[in-house]
Amino acid sequence: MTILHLVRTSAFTDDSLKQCLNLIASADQLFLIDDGVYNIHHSLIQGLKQPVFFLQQHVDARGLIAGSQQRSASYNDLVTATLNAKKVITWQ
Amino acid sequence: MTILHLVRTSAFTDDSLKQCLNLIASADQLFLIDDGVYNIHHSLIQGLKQPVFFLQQHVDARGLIAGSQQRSASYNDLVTATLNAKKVITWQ
Amino acid sequence: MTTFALIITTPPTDNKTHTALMYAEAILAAGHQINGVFFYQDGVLNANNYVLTPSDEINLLTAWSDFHQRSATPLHICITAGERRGLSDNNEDGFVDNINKNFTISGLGELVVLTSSADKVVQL
Amino acid sequence: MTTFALIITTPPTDNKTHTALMYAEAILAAGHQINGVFFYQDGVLNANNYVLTPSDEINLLTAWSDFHQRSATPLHICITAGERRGLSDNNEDGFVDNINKNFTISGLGELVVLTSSADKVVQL
Amino acid sequence: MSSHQIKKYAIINTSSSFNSSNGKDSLDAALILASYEMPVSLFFVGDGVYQVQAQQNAEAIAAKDYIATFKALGFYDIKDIFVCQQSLTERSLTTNFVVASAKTLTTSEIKQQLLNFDVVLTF
Amino acid sequence: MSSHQIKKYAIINTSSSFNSSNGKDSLDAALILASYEMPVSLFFVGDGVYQVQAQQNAEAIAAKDYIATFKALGFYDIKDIFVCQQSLTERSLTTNFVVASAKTLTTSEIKQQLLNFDVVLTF
Repeated sequence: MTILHLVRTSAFTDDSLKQCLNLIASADQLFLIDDGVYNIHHSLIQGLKQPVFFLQQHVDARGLIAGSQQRSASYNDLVTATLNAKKVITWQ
Repeated sequence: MTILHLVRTSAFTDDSLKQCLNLIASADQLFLIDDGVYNIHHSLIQGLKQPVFFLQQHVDARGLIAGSQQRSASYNDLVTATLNAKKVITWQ
Repeated sequence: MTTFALIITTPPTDNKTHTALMYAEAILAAGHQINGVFFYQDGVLNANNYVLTPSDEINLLTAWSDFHQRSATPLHICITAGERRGLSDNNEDGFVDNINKNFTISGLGELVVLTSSADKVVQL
Repeated sequence: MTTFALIITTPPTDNKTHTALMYAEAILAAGHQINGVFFYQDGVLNANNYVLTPSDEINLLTAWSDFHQRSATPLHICITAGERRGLSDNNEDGFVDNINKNFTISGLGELVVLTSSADKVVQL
Repeated sequence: MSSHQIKKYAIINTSSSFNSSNGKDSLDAALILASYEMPVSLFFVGDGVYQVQAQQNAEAIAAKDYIATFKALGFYDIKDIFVCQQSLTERSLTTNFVVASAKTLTTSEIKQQLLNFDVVLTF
Repeated sequence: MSSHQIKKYAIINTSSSFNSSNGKDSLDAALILASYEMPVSLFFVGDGVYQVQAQQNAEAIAAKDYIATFKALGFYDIKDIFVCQQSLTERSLTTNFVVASAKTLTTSEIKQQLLNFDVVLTF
């Protein structure tokens, strides 16, 4: 069973994403929400082994265009991701 | 006349110091207060041309030991620095 | 059906709180249950009856109240955190209880009860 | 003598607010004058009469009130920011004015007046 | 106490659009300054550059659409809107701004600009 | 609703000592968990490592000295206090901790440790 990591802040401003990536295991999932979706264009997540999801509504609100490496998700997908993980760590 | 830059956050966590250093002029002053005093050991301020002051009480509270390159200051010194500057920019 | 406990630490002036509400709604919509939402730190401001928002903006107090009334999900506030931020259950001279009735006044012990009894714990 | 305007945006739960008070004290101790302190954003929580702090911790409401009474420095709060955070000057049913009397209820216009008339403006 | 006089204000925005109320609170301050006929220039640096991006949609997250007000800044005589080029580049952002009059400046140019103001506020 | 059961908690502290109330609020949560006999381990990463440094003096800034309570964690049966070695090194900090039982771990070791918990909270 894996850990779902929720990242809620921009890595251009603070170090939450960095702390998360220091501790994320290869079987874990990374889910970007709130200002965390700004990280879809941050160098830290390029080439990550773990799947990276982002909340589509939060990307839309910020006028961003996601790359093809990350996966669009809904709130329902976020609930499913929570159910599939053993536990959740929120980085905010 | 110069600008007094007050930095109140740790550059290990956020980018306020970085933003400040992007815009500080060579005649300006840098004054570290609150969590900004953690920056006395940050690589970004090593070798800066500008004088770097820190509030001694805030260093004491955090159990830090300042290096010799930065200058200890009191609240009264902070008032004096404000008087000597044309204006103040607070990075927080 | 899976049971959830949610911990919310952000104030109504922060859009992250709206995210937490949307997530809570999605949990129920998927057929699961939230044993309780625990408001801690600045999150307690969500329960403040005195908070006014302009009419063209979402009022999170109304939104949480509506959520509670539709779902019967318990909304707990940490009273110690509340007292530090202007919430009061006091009705003595100069005070009026300003904690919205859709919220339950609790202590940190409730955080333990909720998180230890739920299948999933999510901090938002 | 130099005149100052201070802008404070941090709540009483944040130690940065204590820094602002110490700085204000140092201005006066050096023989200068503060035309006014303007509390904006989360800073308005400093004026909330309902805020309770444990007896072994500094109470910033008491500290600001004392500062005002000793120095007659005007302490302004932005009422719009206040209303979003549970401050109210309303005494109608279910409300009691909870804005401490040592603070003046103001709008953002006061920010303009204070900062444009003072020799030095410092945001803390 | 002296009565107020005309001063030149710079407001430096370092916060993203919706994470805190900084963006909206900053804009409110800029508009009130302008209504008192104070010259106001707006700077967007760091994550502040996200605020001026076109295509934002506050309604998607039930946030107040203060971004739309940027388009009306000209009516308030706020004409100087400066966006940090370096911050845009770091974030892979374009100059597709919500307000047509926004100009990009290098950090050196912003540094020069800052000499012109009496008061600098940050949000 | 099921009644509560014993779960293993990890609390990850990422905030410095006094900038927000996170440090104190986290400790309050840890103590109450322990009083309900839940096993609790504390992790300090990023700026959180400042919290466990010796020689801090909260009184110098009129802050609540919650740091002193770290010394009493053993009485609450909180024995696992882990500090990120990498975060210490980045900040030029020593292992002169306020609580003698604190141990340094590498990020790989912390990653392994995290597998052992049912609930992880961050402050």
